[in-house]
This record gives sequence, C-alpha cells and structure tokens, in this order.
Amino acid sequence: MLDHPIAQIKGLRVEFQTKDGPVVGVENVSFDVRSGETLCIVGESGSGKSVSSLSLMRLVEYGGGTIAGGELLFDPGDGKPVDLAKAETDMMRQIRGNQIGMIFQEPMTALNPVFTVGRQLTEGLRIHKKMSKKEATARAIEILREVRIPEAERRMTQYPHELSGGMRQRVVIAMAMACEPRLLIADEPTTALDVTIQAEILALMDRLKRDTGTAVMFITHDMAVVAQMADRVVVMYRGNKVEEGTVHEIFDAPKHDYTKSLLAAVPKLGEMRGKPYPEPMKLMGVAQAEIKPIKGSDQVLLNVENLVTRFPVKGGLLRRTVAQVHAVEDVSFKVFKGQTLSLVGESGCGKSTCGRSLLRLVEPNAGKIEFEGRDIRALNPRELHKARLDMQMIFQDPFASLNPQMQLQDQVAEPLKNYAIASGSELQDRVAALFDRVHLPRSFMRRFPHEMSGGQRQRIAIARALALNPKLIVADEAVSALDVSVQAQVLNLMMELQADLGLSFLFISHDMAVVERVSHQVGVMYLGRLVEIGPRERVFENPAHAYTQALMSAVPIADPKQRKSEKDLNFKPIPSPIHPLGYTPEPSQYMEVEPGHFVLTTDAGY
Amino acid sequence: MLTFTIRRLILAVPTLLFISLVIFLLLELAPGDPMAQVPLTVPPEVKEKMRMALGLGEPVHIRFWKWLVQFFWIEPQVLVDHIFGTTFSQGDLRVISWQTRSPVMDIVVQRLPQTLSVVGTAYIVAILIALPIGIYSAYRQYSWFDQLGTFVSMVGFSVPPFFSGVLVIVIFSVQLGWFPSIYDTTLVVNSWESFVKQLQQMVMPVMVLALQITAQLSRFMRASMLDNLNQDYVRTARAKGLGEYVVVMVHVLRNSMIPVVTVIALGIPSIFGGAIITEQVFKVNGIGQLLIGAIQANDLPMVQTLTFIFAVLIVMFNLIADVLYGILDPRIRYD
Amino acid sequence: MTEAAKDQPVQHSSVQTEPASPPRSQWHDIWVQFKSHRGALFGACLFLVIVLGVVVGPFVYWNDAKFVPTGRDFIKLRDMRPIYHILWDSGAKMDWAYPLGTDNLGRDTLARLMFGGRVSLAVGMAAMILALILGSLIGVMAGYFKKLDGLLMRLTDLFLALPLLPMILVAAVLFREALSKSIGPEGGVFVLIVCLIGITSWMPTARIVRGDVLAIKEREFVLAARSIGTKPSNIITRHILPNVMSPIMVSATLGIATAIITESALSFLGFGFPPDFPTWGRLLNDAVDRMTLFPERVVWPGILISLTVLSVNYLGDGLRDALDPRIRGR
Amino acid sequence: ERGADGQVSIIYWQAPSIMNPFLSGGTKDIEAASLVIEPLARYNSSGEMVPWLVEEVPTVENGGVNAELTQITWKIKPGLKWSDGSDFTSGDVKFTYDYCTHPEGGCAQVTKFEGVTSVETPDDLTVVVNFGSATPFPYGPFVGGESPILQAAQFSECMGAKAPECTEANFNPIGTGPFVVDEFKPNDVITLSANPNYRDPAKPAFAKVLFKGGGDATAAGRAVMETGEFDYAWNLQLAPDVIAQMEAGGKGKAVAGFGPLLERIMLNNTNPSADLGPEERSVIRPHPFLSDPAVYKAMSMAIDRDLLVEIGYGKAGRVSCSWVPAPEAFAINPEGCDTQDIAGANAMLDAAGIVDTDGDGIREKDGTPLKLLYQTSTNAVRQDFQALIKQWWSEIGIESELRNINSSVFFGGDPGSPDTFQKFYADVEMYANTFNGTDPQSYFGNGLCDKAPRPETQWQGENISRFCDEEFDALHAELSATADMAKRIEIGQKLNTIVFEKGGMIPLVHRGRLSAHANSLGGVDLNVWDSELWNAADWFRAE
Ligand SMILES: Nc1ncnc2c1ncn2[C@@H]1O[C@H](COP(=O)(O)OP(=O)(O)OP(=O)(O)O)[C@@H](O)[C@H]1O
Ligand SMILES: Nc1ncnc2c1ncn2[C@@H]1O[C@H](COP(=O)(O)OP(=O)(O)OP(=O)(O)O)[C@@H](O)[C@H]1O
Ligand SMILES: [Mg+2]
Ligand SMILES: [Mg+2]
Repeated sequence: MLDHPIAQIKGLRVEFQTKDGPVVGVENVSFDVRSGETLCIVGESGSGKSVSSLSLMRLVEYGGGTIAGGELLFDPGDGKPVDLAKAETDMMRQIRGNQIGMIFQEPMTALNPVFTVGRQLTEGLRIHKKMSKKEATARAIEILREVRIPEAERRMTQYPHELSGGMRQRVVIAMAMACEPRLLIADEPTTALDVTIQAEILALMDRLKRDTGTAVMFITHDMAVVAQMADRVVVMYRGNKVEEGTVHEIFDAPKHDYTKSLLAAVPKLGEMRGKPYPEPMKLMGVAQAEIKPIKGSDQVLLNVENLVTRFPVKGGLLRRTVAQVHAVEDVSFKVFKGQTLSLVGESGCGKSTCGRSLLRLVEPNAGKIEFEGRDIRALNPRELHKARLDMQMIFQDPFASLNPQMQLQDQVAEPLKNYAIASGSELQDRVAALFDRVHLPRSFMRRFPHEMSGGQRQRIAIARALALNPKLIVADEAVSALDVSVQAQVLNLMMELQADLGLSFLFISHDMAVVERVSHQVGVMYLGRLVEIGPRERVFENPAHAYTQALMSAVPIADPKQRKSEKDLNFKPIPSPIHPLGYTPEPSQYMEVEPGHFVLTTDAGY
Repeated sequence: MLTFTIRRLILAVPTLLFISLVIFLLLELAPGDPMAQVPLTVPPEVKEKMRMALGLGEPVHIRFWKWLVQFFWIEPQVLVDHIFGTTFSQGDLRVISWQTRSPVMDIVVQRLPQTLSVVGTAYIVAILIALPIGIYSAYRQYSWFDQLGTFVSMVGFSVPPFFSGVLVIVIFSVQLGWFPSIYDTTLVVNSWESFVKQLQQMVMPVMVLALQITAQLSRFMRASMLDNLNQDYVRTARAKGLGEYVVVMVHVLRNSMIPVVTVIALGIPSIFGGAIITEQVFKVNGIGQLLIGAIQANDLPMVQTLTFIFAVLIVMFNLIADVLYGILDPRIRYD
Repeated sequence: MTEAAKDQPVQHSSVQTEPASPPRSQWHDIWVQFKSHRGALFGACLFLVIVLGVVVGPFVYWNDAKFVPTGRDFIKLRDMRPIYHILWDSGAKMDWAYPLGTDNLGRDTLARLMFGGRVSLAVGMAAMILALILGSLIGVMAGYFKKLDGLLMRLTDLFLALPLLPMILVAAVLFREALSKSIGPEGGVFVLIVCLIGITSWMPTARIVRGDVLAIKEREFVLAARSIGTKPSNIITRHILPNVMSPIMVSATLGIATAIITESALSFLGFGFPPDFPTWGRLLNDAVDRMTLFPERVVWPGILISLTVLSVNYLGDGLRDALDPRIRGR
Repeated sequence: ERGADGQVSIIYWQAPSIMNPFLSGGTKDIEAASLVIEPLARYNSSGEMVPWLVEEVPTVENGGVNAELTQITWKIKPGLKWSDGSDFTSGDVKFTYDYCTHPEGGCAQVTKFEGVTSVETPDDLTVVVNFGSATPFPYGPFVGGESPILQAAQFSECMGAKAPECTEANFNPIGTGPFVVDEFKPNDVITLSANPNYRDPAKPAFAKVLFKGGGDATAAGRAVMETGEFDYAWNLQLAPDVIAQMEAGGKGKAVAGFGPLLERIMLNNTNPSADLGPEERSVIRPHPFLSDPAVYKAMSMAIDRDLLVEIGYGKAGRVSCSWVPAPEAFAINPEGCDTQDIAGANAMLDAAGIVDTDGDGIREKDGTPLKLLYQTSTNAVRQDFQALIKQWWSEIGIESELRNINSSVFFGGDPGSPDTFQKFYADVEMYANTFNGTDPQSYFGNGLCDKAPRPETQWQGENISRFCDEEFDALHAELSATADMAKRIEIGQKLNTIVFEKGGMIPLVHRGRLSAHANSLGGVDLNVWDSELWNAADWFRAE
C-alpha cells in the first residue's frame, strides 16, 4: 500500500511569461507521493514549492505559468495513471477537488468573502458527489465536526470574516477534504497561525491521514513542523529538488549543504537550557564573529505600570460606546537597558496593542508609562514627537508596513527627514550606512518593497527603526513571517545590534523557540493580562501558570523523534475580550514564585 | 445596520434643510426674472404688477418660510387627501408654479411616467449591456474585444447627446422613417399596436442615453472584475473543480458587483432627474425638460421644488448605496 | 504569487545577488514602463499631435479663424466643401486654400478647429485639473480626518444637488465684471468657466478618493509613518496620495471629456465665451442644424473631441501603470 | 362637416404653460388659448379688424363710437353659446374687464384696458365701454388674441389673488372657440376636440387637435417638413438655408408674414464705461463717441442689410431702415439704406476728423479709441450677425467686442443683473421688438425721454437707448391728440425719421413670422397681427 505511488512528478519544468521574457519557476523536479504517507516539501520562500503543487492541479496556468516539460502522472483510483499535464479541462475539473484536494497558503484570502462557509463547503460536494442541497449540508456539517470546529451548524451560515484565522484555516481544510480526495496538498497551512492553533491543525491532519489513508503533500519551510508531520521529505532549493529521503534520514544525516544550513538555522526549543543570557545562533556558510552571550544591564529603561488599553465598541442610534474590547488589562513590566523583554501569547491576546500603547500609537486608557523617567502619557503632541526619537517600532507585517509606492531609500530616510537630522549628501551617507548595518546591498536603495523578499523587507523595517538611534525598539512579530534561514539572519542581526549599541527590545512573538533564543525576560499574555513574567530561563524551565504550560506543550519540536501525540493537546476556546461599559475587571495580583518570576493569581479567564 | 440607517436618516433632515436653504439663496441671487418670457410689448409697469401678484414683493425669509411650510406641511396633506379622500389640505395654498399657476407637484407627478419609462429603460438597457461587456473585457483583458470595448465606450462617452440625438433622428426618422422624431406623451398603451408605438418612440432616446451610461458602467465593471480575477479565492474555487463559468459568473462576479452596484445605485437619482438634453432633443418632456424650462423661465418655486426633490433623492440613494454596500459585502458592518 | 515578481526565476530572497543593471533612476523606470505600454504611447503621441496642432497650427496655417470675407468674396467663399469632397462629387464647391472648407459665413473650418481646440483643450485640462485638485483634497480630508468626514460628505451631497445653471448665473453676476476688468474679457470668461466646471464636477472624484483613503489609512504603513514621527501633512502627501493615484487618474480621463462637453453646453446656453470665439463644442453645436448638408462640420469637431478623450484615456492608463511600481516591476 | 377630417397636429417649440392669456403674456400661451377663447373682434392677416363675436366693428361712422371718442358700443351676435352650452352674454364681457383690472390679479393684458373707466351692459347682447378721455383708437379692450372673453361663471371665484388657485379653470377654460380642451399637460402637450356648441355647425373640420410643445425650432421644422409627423409648426427662427433644406423634404412648406417686428441695433446714448459707478453708468454722461452722427451713420452705412437678410432670415426678412416697418404707411425708406458703402463710411469718419492717430487700425475720437461692446441674446442667427457686423465695422476702423447673453437673463428685468437689455451695460445691443395691433402710437412712446430705465425706476422703462430729443417728445404729444389717419401717418413717419437720423438705433432687418405647415393642411392663413391660429376653425385636410 505504502509503496504504491498515487502521483508521480517527472522532470517538471514550469515557465512564467513576464515582461522581461520567460522565467523558470521550477526546473526538472521529480518526486512521488504514495498513498497513506505524508510527503513534506521544504525549502525557502520562492524555491518552487507552491508552483510544483499548483502544477499538479494544473492551476499554474491561471497564474500565467505554463508547464513547459515533464509528466504529472496521477492515478485516479483505477490503477491506470493519467498524465495530468496533457489532460483535458473537463477531466481536470473532475479531478480537482474530487481526487486532489488543496489547502492554500493564505487562509485569510483563500475563502470567498461574500459567500457563507456553508455555501463554499457544499459547492464541491454538489458538483462531484451529485448530492442534493440537504445531503451536502449534512455532509458539510459532518466534516466541520471532523476538523473540530465548535458549533458547526452555526458556522455554516457565517461568513469567513466572522471566523478567527485558525477557524478559517480549518474551513479551508474541511473544504479540501470534503470529497475525500485521494491526495491532499497542503501549502503552508499553518505558517500564519500561532502555535496553539497550529498544533491543533497539525494534529487534525495527521489524524485524517491515519483515518482515511489519504496521501498528504505538505509544503512548509518550518522544520519543526516537518519533524512532527512528515514520513518523507523533499528539499527544494532555487527551483530544483536537492534532496529526498525519510524524515529521519533528512534530520539525522542531511547530505546537501543547503539542507544542513536549513537545519542549523532552526531554533529549537530547549537549546538555550542552562544559558541565562541570549546569544546569536550559529549559522552555516556565514562568516560570524565569535558567539558571545549578551548580558545587557539592569538599569530600568522603560517602566510600565498598570497599563490599560481598551477599544470602544460603538453602537446605537447616536454611535455611543456600548462596550469595550479589553485589549490590554492592567499590565505592568519593566524593560532594562540593553536587554530584551519578550511578550508571548496567542493571537488576539493584546500583544501588539500593548506595544503600540507604549508609543502612544493607540491611546492607553490608564496606567503609567515611564521612559527614562519621563511619563510618556503626559506628553503633548510636540513632546511626544520628540520622545519617539528614542522609541521605535518594527511592525508585525513587513509588507504592510512599507509604503508600496516609495523607494526603499526614501522610506529609510524618512525618519531622518522628519526630525531634520540630516539632509543632502549626509542623508545619503547615513541611509547607505543603515543599509550596510542591516546587511543589505546598497544597490537595493532604489528598489521598491515588492521587489524584495520578506526577509529583506523586514530588514528595511529594522533599518528604518534604527535610523533615529533609538534606545528602545518594539519588535512586533518581526520574524514570524520569514522562513527559517532568513529568520535566523534577522535574529542574529538584532542581537548583534543589541550587543553593539546596547539597544533594548520589546520582542513580541508567538514562536516560543525564537523567544527562548533572544530574550532576557519573558512575559506571557492571555486575554489582555500578563499571566506570567520572569527571567526567560525560569519561565521556560518552570512554567507556573496553566496557560503557559499549555503553550509550551503546543510548541512543535524540530526533532522527528520527539513527536507529540494529540492527547497532549488540550485547548479551550478563548473567551471574548469584549465587555459592556460598566464592567470593571479585577486588578491583577501576582505571586512571586521564584525571585523575579511572577504568576498571576487573579482569574484571567483561562 | 438598522441603527446606522436610522442615524443617517436622522442626520439627513438637517442636511436637507440646509441644502434647501442654499438652493433657495442661490436661486434668489441668480439674476433672472419670471417675466423674461413675457413679450416686450407688455409694458414694464404691468410686469411689475404681475411680479407682485406672484408674491415677489415679500422679503426673502418669508418666502423661504412659506415654501418650507407648503412643501413639508401642505403637500404631504394633499397626498394624504389624495389617497384617503380626506380634506386636510382644503383651502391651503400649495407650492404653485409661476409659469402655469398650478401646483408644482401635480406637474411633477404628470411628468414622472415618461421620464421614468425613458430614462429608466435606458438605465436598465445600459446595465444589461454594460455588465456583460465589462465582464468579458476583463476576463479577456487586452483581447481585441476588450480594445474595441474601450474604444467604443470612450467614443460613447465623449459624444454629446445633442449631437448623437440629432444624428439618430436624421438617420432613423428622416432618412429611414422607422421611428417618430417626436415623443408622444399622450399615447396610452392599451393594445398591442399602441405598445409597439410606444416601443418605437422610445427606441431612439433610450439608445442615445444608454450609450453614455453603458460607456461609464462598463469601465467600472471591467476594473472591478480585474481586481477580483486574480484573488486567491478564485484559485480556491477552481481547485474545487468548479467550471470556468461558475468561477467567473458566481464567485468573481458576486464580489465585483459590490462596487458596481453602489455606482448603479448612486446613478438612480439621475433617472428621476431626467436627462435634460436628450429629453429636449426628442421632446420627451419629462422632468429634465421641466427643470430646464423652469430655469429659463425663472420659475423659482418649480426650480426650488425640483432641485430639492433631486437633493432628497441624492441623499437617499447615497444612503441606499452605503446600506447596499453593507448588505452585499458581509465584511462591512455599520455600527 | 502574482506579486512574487523577481528578476530571475531562481533567484532567492535570501540570496543577495546584485542586479546586473546599474542602479536605475525612478524616472527612467517610469519612462521605460510607459514606453512599453503600447496604448499609452499611442495616446501620448495622439495627444501630442493634437496639442501641437492647436498650439502651433494657427501660426503656420495661412487662414485666420475669425476672418469673415466681405463684399463679393462672401458669396464666393461661404459654404465651401472640404477638398476630399472632390473624390465623389467633382462639382463640389471647393478651394485648395481651404482644406476643410468654410462655414456659412465664409470662415475657414480648419482654422476654426485649430483655434477652437486651444480653448477647448485649455478649458478641458484646466477644469479637469481644478476638479481633480478639489476632489482629491476634499476626498483626502474626508477620508483622513474623521471629524471632517460627515461634514465634507454632506457638502458633496449639497454640490451634487445644486443646479448648474443658476450657479453659473450667480457666478457671472458676482465675478464676471471684476474678472474681466482685471484679466480682460476673454481671460475673465476663461477663469469663470474653468472654475465653474471645476466646482461642479469634483464630487465623484472626492467620493472615490475618500473611499480609498479610508482603506489606506488603516494600512500599517501609515501607522508606521506615524511612529517614525511623520506629520499628518506629510503622511497625506507622501504616503496616502501616491496610493490613490489610480482612481484619480481615471477621474482625470473622464473629467476632461465632461469639461469639454460642459463648456459646449454653456456656450450653447449663452454663458460661454464671446460668440466669435470658436470652441470644439460650439462648432459641433452650431453645425448640428446643417448636419445633413454639411456633415463635415459636425464630424470634425466630433472626431477631435473623441480623439482627445481617447488619447487622454490611454495616456491615463499608461501613466497609472507606469507610476505604480508594483506593475512597473513586471 | 364638423370633425370629418380627423386630427390636426400642431407643434410649438415653446410649450404653452397656461391657457389663460391674462395670467401669462407669453405668445405661446396666447396662441394656444386662441383655439378656445375668442375676443369680440380680431385682426385678419392683412391687419384689418374683423368682427368675431359681434355683428360689426363699431366706428364713428356706424355710430358704434361716439363723436367725443369716449365710448364704444359692441353688439354681440345673438345665439352664441359657450362650449358648455350656456349662453354667451354681455355679462361675461364685463366680467372679463373686472377680472383683468382687479388690482391684485397681476393681469398681463391690463394695458388693453388703459383709459377705460367703466364697462356697462345695458342688455345681454350690448357692451358699452367708456373711456376717461378721447381715445382716437378705442379698439384696445376685447380686440385681438390678447384680450379674449372669459366665462363669468367659470372664473367668478378666481378674481384677484385667487387667480393662481383656479388651476382647473386656467388649464381648461370654457370658450366660444372651435375647440375645447380635453387634457392640458402644462409645458408639454394639449389635446383638444371640436366644440360641439360652436356657432358654425360645419366647423371645425378637425375633430381633434394635438398641440405639442417643447424642443427647438429645428426639430419642429423637421417634424413638419421632413418627417411629416406634424401639420403645423410655429415661428421657425432658422437660417434660410436650413429652412430650404427642410422644404426639400417635400412634406410641407414654410409661409411668412410681416408684422412690425424689427431687428435693430440699439445705440447707447449714455456712457456705459465700467469705470463709472453703477448708478451713473447707464444714465448720466453722454457716450464718448456714439453721440457723434458721423460715427453712427458710418456704422449704419457699413452694414450690408441685404446680406443679413439672406444669411439670417431669407424670405422671412426684408431690408428696412424704419423703426416701425409696418403697417406699410408708417414706414420710411431713407436713401442708401439697402446698399453697403464702406468707402463712404470711411470717408464720413475721415471728414469728421475721427481718424486713426496711433496706427493700430482703430480710429480715435478725441483720444478715445472707437471700441465697442456689442451684446445680444444667445441665438444662432444673432451670433452670425454679430460676426458679420463686427467684420464690417472693423473695416471702417471700429473694433467691437462681442458678447451674447442667455435670453432669459437678457430679456428678464432683474434689477440685480448687469446683463439685462434694459440696463444696457454695453455700447450697442441687438434685439427685435414689435407692438400689438396696428396702431404704433404707444410704441412710438418708447422713444420718449422720461421712459428711460433708471436706477430710480428699478431699471424699468422702454426707452432702452436713452434717446432723448425735444422735437420727438413734442411730436409724440401731437400724435396722441390726433385722430385723423393721414395726419397720424405723417407724424409717425417723422418720428421714425428722427430716431433713425439722431442716433436712437440702427435698424437692420424687418422680420417676418415664418411658420410651416404640411402640404396636406388647407386653410392656413398666416396672421401676424393676431394669433396665428386665429382661423383654425377653417383649417381642413387637403388631399
Ligand atoms: N505568476 C508568476 N509569475 C512569475 N513568476 C512566478 C509566478 N508565480 C511564481 N513565480 C516564481 O516562481 C518561483 C517559485 O515560486 P513558488 O510560489 O513556488 O515559491 P514557494 O516555494 O512556494 O515560496 P513561498 O514559501 O514563498 O510560498 C519564484 O521565483 C516565483 O518568483
Ligand atoms: N483598532 C482596534 N479596534 C478595536 N479592537 C481592536 C483594535 N485593535 C485590536 N483590537 C482588539 O484587541 C485585541 C488585541 O489585539 P492585538 O492586535 O493586540 O492582539 P495580538 O496579541 O497582537 O494578536 P496577533 O498575534 O494576532 O497579532 C483583539 O481582540 C483585537 O480584536
Ligand atoms: Mg508558496
Ligand atoms: Mg499582533
């Protein structure tokens, strides 16, 4: 059974027509997928993972690509493989959705925003399985239950935007699985999600594979996920397959240099055990200065006390505030000079809001923000303008936070212009120096954001934040969207800057392995509150709060030998942070479990 | 959504009152004289007397107040009387046109059918033509069909109706004799022949008007389709094994219609407002013709009332467009 | 995937190969993109030809647009047919000195077309630009400053509801004398007409721009700009405006046609330029009565208006593509 | 036989807005109403008075007018019925007088009753009109389409301020005319049908009338002469070549008739310079150069009136230099009026010492260059005239700046607007004017000094050019007191000459009324002295 290939890709070559002539998406890629196995395809961004899978569905053609060579043999179940590369459109329509299901990279955009979940789910069923509306609905609810969506009936009538990211991704999965395809292609189904949801989805797919014998082609660049999921692994690099093997072979004895560097770049939870201070990662093929731990100092740079930020929910005839989103609720912490405080927690728990409140990009409702002894909340607009010289922010989404219409040099130069720090050739020089600082070639200065990869874009965002020589940088999920190798580079860069310039970071992330690597202090947030805060070592080795413990257990480990079973996972749905106007939450009370390690004793809702 | 609508409706009242004041002052300031069309043979003293008889002697604020009362208090009563046979409005002075010395609203009601049938039909025809053109041009971007569509719609947009109208009259009425050049507003449709006649006389004005509207709408439709055609969800739909027709005409179209529907809704007031030049060219004598005639004759109560009704429609359909947007796009929530 | 445009198919985001070409200047890029857009190039050439024709034409062309022949010449020179008429009607009244014939007063049609084009183009462009500026300004203000939104959008409603003709009358009463005293009668009328058309046609632009600004304001790069200390005025000019260029361009294209046609309607109603001042719209209008006898008199101004609009449309398309770096890269 | 010929379709490019001529002075309304309501006597197409609802036209000779010229007695035809079947009596006539002279009614035709002190009804068929003073021409009241008789019963509730409330009556008056209104759609269309109680049982020949309004003259002409959709089109102010081309359509023909309508250029006798204050601008100072006879005479000589007629009016126009070109007897024909003489005009200016001193091609008088602002209303023919005349004047060294103004502003009397023809903030302006009936006495009054529009009179007044001449005023006073026709004609001609010679205006074209009717419409007798539809009862369908 396992040996029987359900799909064989042979010598695939895909070309794209562009303004500058044809370019190649993948060249000469061959691999098999066998039924009942999970094949993981790994590789950097742009290495051709998506293109390969889209070719199998013959969907590249709609994106402007052509299959220029190779065979795509698929067995539709009768043992007589057909070459999909030459199949008729009618036949392809039969296969798509029916025999091959596909989960797309971005759950946020993969669903049609104007149709209900139910409608989108039943569509395929009615076409391929010729079901009546009622049967299809019944089946759809059944699949939603299978993917563990609570209140499946109600979801059927909801629109995609009414679901959280994790739920949306599960709907996409349900959609792909609806017709019980024989091959399921999952293109980075979890990259954009946070750990807890990711863990849930991975578990779900694994279970489905086991239950139905579906072959899964899993595309990712996250080695930890690969380790958890894969039976076999294909490594792609620059449009080529560079290595193929079982998951143990790849992890234990990588042959190709690229695979090796990839594995080296993966931060692994627990690596930092026993080291009190963060230190840069060891990367392959990159000349690095000697790795030293970063100590920082214990001078307080930023002192936050009882910070509260709420967003009004307006309603009624006169648009009065009727309720509030309690995004940040009674949060206190300190950031020390030259050190990094990390905030972790699941999506929507208020991490970004907390970061933004510090810079007064959103106005906090209460609390004290003391930066170098000055109360930020008391500043008038002109003083605030000045204060921002010392505090900068790197935004969550590197693509969204850069103006698509502006050249990179102008974007980096903008803060300098705003504060009239430099002009003319001096400005040019400083911008160039910043590019050097973040290891970007100067030739990129005239480029536009879309001409850059995600990692490069994030470096621009860092350069922009550095331009003013700030003392504190709020790095909001600065590396979450990047692939491992780039992520490692950026992390190293940040740490290098911290070591050189004595910068402080407020590092916001949901990736525990990364947090472990970079932070001195860690705060865990849940539903607007800090449920646990303390030195990184202590929090990681001795998680005291129930939520922290659950979070830790959800983190996938980049080691195929330490697979987690589904039973370890135990998540509760997150309660709503919206409360009516009169609601006064209890103040946060902490208990010091160890020196400097505090745990919330008030009920946080978990 | 409901509260949003109600809030906007409440807000619309002061807005409209202000608009009516501005229109009134504007008309007041504008030079012009209701006696302009009285021949020069009538001596000035007599004209002055006639002006007084129209109430022009009274101060501005009194006249505005009178209009407000007449429009907002008496006219609704008349409507109620008309529907329920009551007699609330008896003896009250309604908004009276200076030209015809008859209630403005009666004339408006008289004119509405022809305007609605001609301009409305043109609008519907235009929508029916423009949408498929827009959809297909976008689906086959840069094909010859698309290029031709662009060309025709640009030409259609840039040719003024006083030219295209006369052109079709010369071709179809004078040379070919197919359609009447003058619209018969007294025609009652009660048989097949009269229906055919009605169709015949509507063909040309509808054609001319529809050309312009089509030109604009098809551009919007095309742009909107182009925006949606390469969205991710389209790929998802294809991956489900849906046919091209379903993908384009259900998934893409539904999304692309959102901005287009609001554009269409925003254009609806102009159906009621009539098409000034086209109506004149074909003698449709609808609201547009009424307005331009009233402006030229300086019939202030008529102009004031018509423009105000128009303003009400604009404000209403703005609101309707916003609400439609919210209904069509489930992501939009008005609180 | 569509956004993932790369110079080379297999170049990686993480691999920093220097591009082969030397650093490009932004304007050069725009020009290259513009050049490669066939429609844009066609539009630009056509537009240039039209502009040259109406600007330079009257200087090199031998007939005067305003000259009315008198005495015996009058009968001889009036109602001349265009020279191409000879192709199918050898008896046609024509003269090689009057390539497009003359009108019923013996004025040269080509000269009038060229002269009229100056006015029409100038009015069209100026009014369109004014409407764009007003529309963008109000749209941006309404979209960006929440407090102004309601007020400005109601203002838009107001302007949509205002009848054009009385407004023109009022403006003429209030400003015409003063304007013609300071810049001469023709200049005065020009300013008045441009302002009026501008003031009465900015509303759709404002509405569209506002919608886009509302969306763009929520994008993170605006927040980012705020965090690096950019002032609101700079946020608008540097970050928001360039991102709403595309709807503005479309409005521009349509605006120029509306302006040219509105001007003709104005002169038709007697609010436009002095009567001996030809404009395309007026030429078209005047000739409609004699459409069957002298089709050339409607055809030429009609064609010119359409061509102008068409060329501006293509030009706008091309410029929009060229100005958008995302498309330019492709 | 009544109603045998089916329907007749009439198109007026100005749509009637009311059927009561007393509430609207508009020609379109008066003419539409003339199908329904009628006066006691009216003018026929040659300008003679004919009895209509009366036995005969009263005169001094037949005793209808008393010797003191203060009383006129009308004898109504017996047996006349309103269309609703009731009798037409003298009471209706008296009511009409009361209706129009009601002080709050704003009656448009009140001048018709000027000088009337009372109207008496000795019996049902006799109407006696008394005048306050001797009235040589007592045919104002109840004569002509402007003062038809209303039915007392229908309008008794509509007197004075109530007039506008009687919509039903105003739209659907009961009359004695050949037709009754079936449906009146204001500013759009009127449908009428034959009056069952019409006095001549054989008339009208048409059972129905469709009276359509709106559009423009071109379309109206086209509908009659090219497509044949309509039978009669009113007042086609179109260039002759356009008319000729339409006639070539073969479905109908154009007919012209001449009344006293004259297209003229008014000369401003004050200084309209924009540098002066608004109060003095149109009143106080004499014009810097237009007051010089050499200038206005030269301007007149430079005009080729023949060509103007040919370009603008064709057979609906005649060369004329007479302020009152009709009735024929009052007209004058100054020598040289019909020929253009540019050389002569130049010589005249040279002789007067008005020469070009600074070489810019424009003559100067006492240092003031001869630059004119030449305004008129917006209308294709007038704009052609402006272009031609501008060219001709430029050839005698006079430069003109042209301006056209929307006619609703130009002819509207809004004192707030600078663009009205009464204000005359220009050096010369062109328009046409005429008078009703055949007696020009009050029309001549438009040249009196005290009729000049001034700020004090709210810019009202008929002496548009502010022409002021003692001799003229004296002659006019004499005319008012003269009853003898020959003498009146002599004075009239003198008045005509004074205005022409002393710079009141430059007459251009004597304009006729041009209407078109279908070839199949018989009985049309174009009447310029009364309503064009005056004899609609006689119209019939010809084969
Ligand atoms: N529509 C397209 N037009 C031109 N080039 C394309 C297109 N789609 C993909 N490519 C190119 O093909 C190559 C492979 O892209 P692909 O999307 O398969 O990468 P990937 O491995 O899925 O990366 P990621 O992890 O970012 O999703 C890239 O160099 C990309 O630039
Ligand atoms: N502008 C806003 N208006 C109203 N509610 C908001 C706003 N911004 C954030 N919220 C709400 O505040 C809560 C916290 O959001 P925040 O963005 O801080 O979460 P986060 O921890 O950064 O999540 P993620 O990991 O997804 O970025 C969420 O419930 C969110 O819906
Ligand atoms: Mg991909
Ligand atoms: Mg966040």
